[in-house]
Amino acid sequence: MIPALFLIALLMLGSAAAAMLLRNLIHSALLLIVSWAGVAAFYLWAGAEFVAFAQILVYVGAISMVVLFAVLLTRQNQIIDTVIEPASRARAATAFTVAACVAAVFSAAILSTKFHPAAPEAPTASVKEIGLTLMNEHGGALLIVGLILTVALLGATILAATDRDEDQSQPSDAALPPKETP
Amino acid sequence: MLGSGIINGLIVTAKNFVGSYHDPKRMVTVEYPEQKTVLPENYRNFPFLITENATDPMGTLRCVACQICEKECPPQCIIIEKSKDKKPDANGKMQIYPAIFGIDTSVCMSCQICVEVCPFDAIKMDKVFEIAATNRFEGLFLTREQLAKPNSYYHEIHPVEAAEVDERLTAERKAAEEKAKAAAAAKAAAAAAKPAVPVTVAGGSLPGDRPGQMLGLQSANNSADPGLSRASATPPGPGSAPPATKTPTPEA
Amino acid sequence: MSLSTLSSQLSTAATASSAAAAAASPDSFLERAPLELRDWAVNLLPTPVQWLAHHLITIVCILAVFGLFFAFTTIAERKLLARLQNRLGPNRSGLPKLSILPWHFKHTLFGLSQPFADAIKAITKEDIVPAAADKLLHFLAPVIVVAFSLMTFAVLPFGRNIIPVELDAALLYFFAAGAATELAIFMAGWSSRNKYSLLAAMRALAQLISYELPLILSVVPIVLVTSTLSTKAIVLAQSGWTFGFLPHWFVFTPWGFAGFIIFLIAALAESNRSPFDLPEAESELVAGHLTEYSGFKYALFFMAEYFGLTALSGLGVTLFLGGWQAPLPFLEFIPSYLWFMGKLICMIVFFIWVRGTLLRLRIDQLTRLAWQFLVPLALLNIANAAFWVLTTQWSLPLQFVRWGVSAAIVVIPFIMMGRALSASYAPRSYRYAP
Amino acid sequence: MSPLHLCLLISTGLFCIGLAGALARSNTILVLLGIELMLNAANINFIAFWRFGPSPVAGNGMIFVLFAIAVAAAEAAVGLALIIAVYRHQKNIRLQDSTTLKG
Repeated sequence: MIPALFLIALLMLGSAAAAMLLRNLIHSALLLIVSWAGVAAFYLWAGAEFVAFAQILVYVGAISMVVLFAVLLTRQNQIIDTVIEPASRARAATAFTVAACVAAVFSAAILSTKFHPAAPEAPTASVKEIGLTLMNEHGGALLIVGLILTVALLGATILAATDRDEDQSQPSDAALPPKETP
Repeated sequence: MLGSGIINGLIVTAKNFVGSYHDPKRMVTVEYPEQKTVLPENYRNFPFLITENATDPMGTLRCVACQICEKECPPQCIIIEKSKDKKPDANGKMQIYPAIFGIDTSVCMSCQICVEVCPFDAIKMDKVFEIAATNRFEGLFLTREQLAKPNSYYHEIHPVEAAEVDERLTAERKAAEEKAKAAAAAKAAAAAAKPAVPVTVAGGSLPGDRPGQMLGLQSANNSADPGLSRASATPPGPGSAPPATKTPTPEA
Repeated sequence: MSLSTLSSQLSTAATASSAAAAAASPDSFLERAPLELRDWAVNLLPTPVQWLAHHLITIVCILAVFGLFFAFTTIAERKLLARLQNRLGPNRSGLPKLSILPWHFKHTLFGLSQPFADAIKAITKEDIVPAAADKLLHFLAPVIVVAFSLMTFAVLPFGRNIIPVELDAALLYFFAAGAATELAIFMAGWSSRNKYSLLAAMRALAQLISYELPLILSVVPIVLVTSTLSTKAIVLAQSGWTFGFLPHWFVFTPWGFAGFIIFLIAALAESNRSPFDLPEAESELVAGHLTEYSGFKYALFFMAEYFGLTALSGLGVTLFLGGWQAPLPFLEFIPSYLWFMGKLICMIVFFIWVRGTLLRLRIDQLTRLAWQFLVPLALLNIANAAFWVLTTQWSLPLQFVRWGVSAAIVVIPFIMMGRALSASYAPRSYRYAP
Repeated sequence: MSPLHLCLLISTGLFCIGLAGALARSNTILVLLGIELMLNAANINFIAFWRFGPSPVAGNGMIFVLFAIAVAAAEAAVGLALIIAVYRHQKNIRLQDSTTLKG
């Protein structure tokens, strides 16, 4: 049980750290996907099957694709990407210090806290129970989430869509009047 | 309604599936090495030489080594060397024959021009396509021994065309015979009046070079044989197109 | 059995009546044979490793059965396609010449050993990796795609008692495992360091993402009606017969039929098969995102494609065609796993049949079909299923109204949207071409 | 040390990696991904408390995580669309260069 947790943690944290350190964006994104899969493995370890599969479906299946597409669509000059400026070094050092301080504070807080002992038996939640809870108690929240997702989808489409009037360099067929076919 | 076309298509392929098991006529392919499809009459790929007599192929080649085909061949895949001596052809007339006749089938582009220019109907297109060889320099270069095939084989692969050719040849032969007879009669009449005009015949000169009028005289002079050579009676020149009935070209 | 009891059975998963029906049929020896065999083999081993052997046997069985199934799917596809086009198909490769035997035994076995010849060819081919490629990702892509497409088999109930992993959220697991395929396609395209591979990978991804939506939406009605995500419970919810001969499969309801059709189309597109095989259209592109792959890695992608097809067909059988249930009561003596395999083979043959019939779509037609036709229809179908659940208790005369309304909910939009779709498929006008 | 402590420490680690990445990198996409990591760390906490808490209410932690995942998906979609819009405007996605809000 506990060794498995250590393995999952190693996978999760190692790939996340590597992703944040690498300079190749695609490698970073792929490693982050591994990290998200590690989080899903943690959920599985903790017995939250439904959430684990949802995590894989959403993160590995959907968000990863959006990220990879975004990386490819915003291709930068390689030189800018690889130059390590002094300013960015200083910022990295600052960031590392801040993160270390936060980690220290959190760890101290966690380690000094005495939690109540866990419930004698592990909680189980079947899919049916989750569904009933979602639909009854949290029905309003579910509706709001649906609304948020719809608005986000529409907003993302509008934001990322090419403005045809401005972008004259790439004329598309749809923008032109249809040609009569003989 | 959307999807009806898909269902119709599925029915068509289902019919194909069922039909392919009990209706051999539907099959568009055959099991090649064991079975072969019947090639169409006009199928052609590489030339071959026609001999009159299957028992003596080299002796009865219709080819008289006139070298028209060699000159006309666009990719120049034909090589001919004339013989020094003369041999009697199928009709017993003394003719030059090809000492070497080779076709490089790796160069040949199957254009059939050699067939169309040949005044002697000596070269025709073959139907053999299984000519794979292990050596591209020897295996695909066909000598006259490999090229020579009897007239009966020609009848087998192109029956309509071969019948036309034979009919024409016999008609020409008959016409030439009659002409020779007439010439002989005229000669006999002329001999009584004055001595014959000597005509020199160059072996290598092309038959078409000479005016047709003189041919009868020349043949009569050269040969004592009443059955005249076909060459003497053939009207067309080297560059002129053959009669439309001779070989059905793809355009016709 | 009246129609109302039929519908009450439909609406509740693994209710007492279905469970009773399942228990009533005798567990014959053949039915238990695979499990008995496994237990016998496991018991031969010492106790500490028994749990390991238990799982290993399951894994090896899936690998062996579906590996062979893949091999024979390829030869069946080639032979069937040939027959659909009035050809003979491969029938030459047979037994090798066995000089050990005293007589010269030679039989071509109808070409059935063709897949093994293909496998040997694929293994012995040179494995080319482009010099500029990202070597690790180039290697990982085929591995990931095969591994995850095999993982999807874990939740399919192959028989009454045969299900590799019994999960509560099995359907979610199935689609989660399938999601990694897209990642592998992206890795294959990007790591090849070939702009055509990358473009083709983008095209393939656009197609997969477009069709994942109708695929999942077509499954939602099943979840709505059975109120479970477990494949085992979904199969049990389809047990029983009306009048003793009409099986309670979901495909025989209006919403189930519509869902099945949407599922079939989306499954075709998800597994990159004709008429949706744009990502690697053999006759147009070199091999799409697989351009820089050769030899065994290419074969792995090929294999994964067929595993994905088989898994999706298995899911379709489980969800719509009654899983391992026999179609008629007196046929129940045949073991359930044979029924499952039979239905699976029927699905595969249907896919091959479609491939031999239909033409490839254009990319704009492809995405339009998904977003403007299948997704709205699938959403309507969910509403249809909700109506079906709400009207479970209607009495017998009203049952006809229920069926009529349910059919109308899918048929009328189908006809109207089909007209609009057909009109939008008018010949495309090109700007630069005459 | 109980398993709950371990889980919380792991989530702290993930949170701080995400924080360091979001602060240190100049690429907007990586900053967004760092924030996603921090969200995931929070989700780990929910699951850990649900699993090892003193009195777990059926599925409450899971439902919290489900909502968080849904919102994270929406956030990622909008964030990446914004990044593409910014890229179209200034031809790169360095954070330092996006100094104006005027489009």
